[in-house]
Amino acid sequence: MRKAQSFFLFISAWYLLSFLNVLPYPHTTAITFATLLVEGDPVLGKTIIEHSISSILRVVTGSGIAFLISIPLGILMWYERVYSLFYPILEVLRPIPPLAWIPLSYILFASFPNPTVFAQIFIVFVGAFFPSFVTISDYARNTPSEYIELAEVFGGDEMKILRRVVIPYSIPGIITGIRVGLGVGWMSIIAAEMIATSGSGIGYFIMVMYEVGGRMPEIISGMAMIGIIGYGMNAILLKLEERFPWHSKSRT
Amino acid sequence: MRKAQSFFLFISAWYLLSFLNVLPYPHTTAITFATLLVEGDPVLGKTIIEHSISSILRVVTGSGIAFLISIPLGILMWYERVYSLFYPILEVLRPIPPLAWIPLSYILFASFPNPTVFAQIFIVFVGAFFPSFVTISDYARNTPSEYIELAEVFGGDEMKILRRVVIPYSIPGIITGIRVGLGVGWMSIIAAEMIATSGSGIGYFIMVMYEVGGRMPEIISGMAMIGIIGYGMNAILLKLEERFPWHSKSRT
Amino acid sequence: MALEVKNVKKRFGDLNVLDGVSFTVEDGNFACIVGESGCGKTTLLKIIAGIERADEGEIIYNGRPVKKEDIGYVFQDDRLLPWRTALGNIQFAMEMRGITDKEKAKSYLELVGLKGFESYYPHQLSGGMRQRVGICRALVVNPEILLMDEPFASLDAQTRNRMQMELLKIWDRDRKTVIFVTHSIDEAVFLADKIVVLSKRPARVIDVVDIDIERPRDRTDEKFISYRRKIMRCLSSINHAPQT
Amino acid sequence: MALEVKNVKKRFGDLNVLDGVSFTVEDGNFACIVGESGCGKTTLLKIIAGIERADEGEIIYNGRPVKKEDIGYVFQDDRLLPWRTALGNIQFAMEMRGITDKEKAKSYLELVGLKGFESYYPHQLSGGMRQRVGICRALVVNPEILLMDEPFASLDAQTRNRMQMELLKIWDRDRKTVIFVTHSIDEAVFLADKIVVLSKRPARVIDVVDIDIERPRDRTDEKFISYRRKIMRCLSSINHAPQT
Amino acid sequence: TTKNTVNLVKLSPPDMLEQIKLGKIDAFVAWEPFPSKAVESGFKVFMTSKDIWPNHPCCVVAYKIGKADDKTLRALVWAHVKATRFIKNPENRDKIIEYASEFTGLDKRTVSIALQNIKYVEYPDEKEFRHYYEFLKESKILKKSVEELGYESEDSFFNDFLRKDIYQEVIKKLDENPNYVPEKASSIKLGYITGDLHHLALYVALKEGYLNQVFDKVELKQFPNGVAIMEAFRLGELDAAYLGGAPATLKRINDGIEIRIVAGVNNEGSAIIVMGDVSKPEDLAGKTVAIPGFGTVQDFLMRKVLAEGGLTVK
Ligand SMILES: Nc1ncnc2c1ncn2[C@@H]1O[C@H](COP(=O)(O)OP(=O)(O)OP(=O)(O)O)[C@@H](O)[C@H]1O
Ligand SMILES: Nc1ncnc2c1ncn2[C@@H]1O[C@H](COP(=O)(O)OP(=O)(O)OP(=O)(O)O)[C@@H](O)[C@H]1O
Ligand SMILES: [Mg+2]
Ligand SMILES: [Mg+2]
Repeated sequence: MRKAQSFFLFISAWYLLSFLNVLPYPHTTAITFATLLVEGDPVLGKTIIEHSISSILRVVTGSGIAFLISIPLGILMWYERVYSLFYPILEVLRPIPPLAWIPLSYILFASFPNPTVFAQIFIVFVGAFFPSFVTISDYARNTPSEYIELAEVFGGDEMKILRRVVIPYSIPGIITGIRVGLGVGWMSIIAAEMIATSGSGIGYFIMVMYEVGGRMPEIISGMAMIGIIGYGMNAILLKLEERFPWHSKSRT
Repeated sequence: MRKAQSFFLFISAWYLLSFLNVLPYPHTTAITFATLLVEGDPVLGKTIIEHSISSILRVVTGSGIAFLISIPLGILMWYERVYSLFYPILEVLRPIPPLAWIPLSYILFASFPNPTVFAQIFIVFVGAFFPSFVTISDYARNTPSEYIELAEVFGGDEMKILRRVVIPYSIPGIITGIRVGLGVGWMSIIAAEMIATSGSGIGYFIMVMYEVGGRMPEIISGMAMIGIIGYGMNAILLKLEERFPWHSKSRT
Repeated sequence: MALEVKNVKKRFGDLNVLDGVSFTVEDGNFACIVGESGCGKTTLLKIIAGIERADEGEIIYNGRPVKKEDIGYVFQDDRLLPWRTALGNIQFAMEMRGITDKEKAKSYLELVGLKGFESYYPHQLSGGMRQRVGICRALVVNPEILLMDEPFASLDAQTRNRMQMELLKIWDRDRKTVIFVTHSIDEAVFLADKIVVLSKRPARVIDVVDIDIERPRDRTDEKFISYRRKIMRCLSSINHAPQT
Repeated sequence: MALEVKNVKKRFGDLNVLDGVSFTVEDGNFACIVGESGCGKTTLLKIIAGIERADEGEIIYNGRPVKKEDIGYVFQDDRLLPWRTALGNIQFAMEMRGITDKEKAKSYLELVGLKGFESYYPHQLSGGMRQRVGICRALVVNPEILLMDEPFASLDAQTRNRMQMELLKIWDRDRKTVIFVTHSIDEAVFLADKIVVLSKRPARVIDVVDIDIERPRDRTDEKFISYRRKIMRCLSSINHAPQT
Repeated sequence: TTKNTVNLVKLSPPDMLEQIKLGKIDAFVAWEPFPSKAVESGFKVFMTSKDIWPNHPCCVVAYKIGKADDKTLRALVWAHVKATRFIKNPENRDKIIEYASEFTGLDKRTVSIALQNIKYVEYPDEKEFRHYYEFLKESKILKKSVEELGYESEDSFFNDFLRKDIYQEVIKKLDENPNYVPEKASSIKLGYITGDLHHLALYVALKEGYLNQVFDKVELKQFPNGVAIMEAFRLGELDAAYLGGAPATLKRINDGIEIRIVAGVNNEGSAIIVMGDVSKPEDLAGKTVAIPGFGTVQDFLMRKVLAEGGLTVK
């Protein structure tokens, strides 16, 4: 019911904009989108599904590596000495956007077998790493002192406190971190594909359509595809979040 | 002490990379950086400070507007009916990266007096809005049911619960959200400046240096400037976070 | 004119907690509920307050359903908002009803012996102090029905006695309906017009004892001690546990 | 062989809480601490446990500083980890010491009457049940020194009496040193070898009463009642408050 | 099947250089000075654009309809023609090499090689322009027909799009009087592509003072590519610009961005660079080749070569 309302609101706003000649009509776009799902576009010859798969593979690899580092490192930030050693470095590197790494990453990966792919994965890595890291380390560092005190009084050393208190307490933060990180990782791959490219990917598709011109329905189809994939990834992670029965819940 | 260690670690890693001929030497870069602070670059004729100011102004405007919407809307997501109306739309729009909006935003703002600036601010807006929105709404929706119950039993209506429980509870989330949002906003402006440009900005500077070629120290100086500014913004927000005496603290 | 609890039933999944609880508290009367730990007292209080839903049964106040405005509630855990000071937590309850009267809030803190702690945050207060702030919060809104879940459990004997008398004084002045959960039979006999004894889980009403002693009551009084013994016997009989 | 609290002082900003507290508990003895709400009992226990630092003074156990391994602690708030079940919370304490013995953890839950609630999460337990889980957690690690901060405050009389006897049984078997904070003078006299009476804040030791009654004690016993009266008088004299 | 297919990718010219060095691509087509830069690094020119399509049009000067009046255009075309003639005068060779080196940031040796591959012109050949247009139409890169834009026929479209009258007027005046200077216009916002050697005339016009002679104020704006310039036209941020004929045509038709071409800049000036043994088009089979953009002149050149070798794009 509510979903239908939500959808209705969205489509109405879109029709209004089309009426004002700002966007192509939803139905035109829908037809283009449907066509692109099965047929390649004349310019690139690939379906939007093929482009999506390329992008998804890059995102999954890049963010996967990012999470492999950001989760343990974020948790370890709970240690004051790790925090004070790494925090300044990470805080200086963090605001450098993934895109700004493009020139550097090309040079860094020059000797690798497939440098464009490495560079793109690296850019996704940079994009996914920092937001997930910030969220996870925020959580870990905010572990309530009551629980730390509890573990201490029972003789838990720092290692045990980390494993039995900080980590379980931070699990919701880890999942939120993964969600936010995947989001930014997804953004980064699209951006990376827009600038440097290896012949496929949704960002590449949008950029080529934009450059060739006159393909607003194709561009919006590409954006819609990005939205749908992002929505899917998020929905899966939200399902995961519900798995924690002790997780404080708001009313439903 | 620890900061010095941190700095030392960073510089050593850099020298190592320079030794392997991957990056220019830190001292070469430092000289370039210092020069760029006071003197304009031969290609663009602007100091790095001037570029920074342009970028900062765009980020502050774009993210400012984003927060003006994401904070109240994020909080309002606590209401089940607001949530179910807006969540699906926002979840579909969220994963569309700021850069993918470039073509659309140009068309949307074509009739405005200064369309490039509007488009860039819009891209920052998109970049800053979603991460801050997700963080804030996550917090708001996770307001402990104990506190809601408390407010309810004292006859608080939804409005009062929102104002007196959900909002104060979400303040740390709002600040984290602003931090994360500013980070992505900052990324987005750099990206936006790299693609479409209005003649100044750090992203523009880096991209021009990259295109002209052979200016690795300039590129790294630009990245360093981005890092320094981002660090500064973050530090200010962390100071703000410390203002909340009730905020659960980890050991120091 | 009364608060009627009618055949209230409640299960949590497989766990049968309330199995048809019924009793009536006349308007302006002071009722105590006693029963074993985990038998369902808190659940019952929450159902009366309307923050937990009963599976069956109903709560009637003066012939109509209970409204939020009727209720003042003291939680078993202190449940203070960590971002508000002691005074702020009391004002919170007032704000929920649209009242603002800082002086009144202050005067209640003074009443419970917390003058000078107005601007302390919950984590800076002792357990008993936090509980007292919770009591002020319930009293300050002048409720028609005051629900108190073991409010004096973490107080020392002196403070507890003082608080009992203060509570009776306030109650005597305003004659509100009070439902007071306690584990102390002594406390129940000292305070109540009527004691509702619950069985172990699933809880049913095993006995309702009217305490017919003039106030102020004397704990060394013959009648007092005999009431105490009666309740104890009643409780231990259900529990089939040896009495010390 | 004793636990010595030597001239412990503690201030929180302007608030003077402990003003030179000294007493000694012989090895294997059971000591109770009584004192007004907010006088500093919890603070003192935390200092003994080493999770709060004293401004002055020291804690000596058998001639050396107290170690974490010596301590079992029952918190005034139940402080259960919300992501662990009842059983998991007890195992938590064991894990902190590198022990894993699920059966032992289970047997303690049974001891406090929580058989069948092993897999309940804290928010699904009643106040008294949560507190009992907290007690198991402290007992399960077999500490040399057991620090208990009002562990029975949220229990009904029956359960409380049962728990008191269980505690004495365990203590009698292992003869650990126990420091037990309570507000119930009755409880203190029933349990303790020695009762430490603290003044109101800033706390000083006002009296140390050795309870010289054979165990098991009878609450109706002449001697028991006279000890009770003594402690009460002692407390009320400091507080300058009328005694009920 | 890989026997006669080619993997075509889109890259920006600076990236092409990096990627061919990394062995990631086997060949690329780009405008000068990138081919010469590649030669500098040891790569080989496979074919220059002159070999593929002699006299093909490349960059042009365009203006936004309604943003520049005839007086402004006359001034602009005059400065451009003066600068082009300056470049073509062999006496100025050393000066030109110096200007080219300043403009692109490359050493003089590289630019002098690159300059040999560029033919600076004053106006493009209309027939060749239509040839290119046919390619866009056939490959379905054009989304709209000229009829949809409101023209009766392709002829009438090209008559409007390639505006030659100003140029003819200016050269006629110059023929009559070599010292002719048109009436001074107030100001112009002029765009060009960063470091593109094709746009050397603009730099010369600036350095030799031609632009200042006919404008009170000249505002220059750099862009990374022609697409960005077309977007700037759409937004009304530019009055006129130097850009490739490809994006100009594509976006004129596909996006309806209203511009006209008032002068040519250069013909030819692109080349295909290869790595390893490539001596005939067939040798590109199974390789990865890069173009700067779909629908560009370079794209067309590459496809032409591939077709000659019987290769298809994958
Ligand atoms: N972190 C803190 N910051 C400031 N004041 C504190 C802090 N912790 C405790 N106090 C103060 O110290 C005093 C003693 O607190 P404590 O918790 O030790 O009392 P208590 O004897 O355990 O009381 P109760 O019986 O009510 O639990 C109180 O006045 C309290 O406000
Ligand atoms: N949300 C819940 N989910 C599942 N079981 C619950 C929930 N809340 C309470 N229970 C169970 O209901 C029973 C009664 O709980 P309740 O808190 O009402 O007891 P109580 O009488 O207040 O006990 P105490 O005196 O110890 O506070 C307990 O067995 C408890 O485990
Ligand atoms: Mg209860
Ligand atoms: Mg205490």
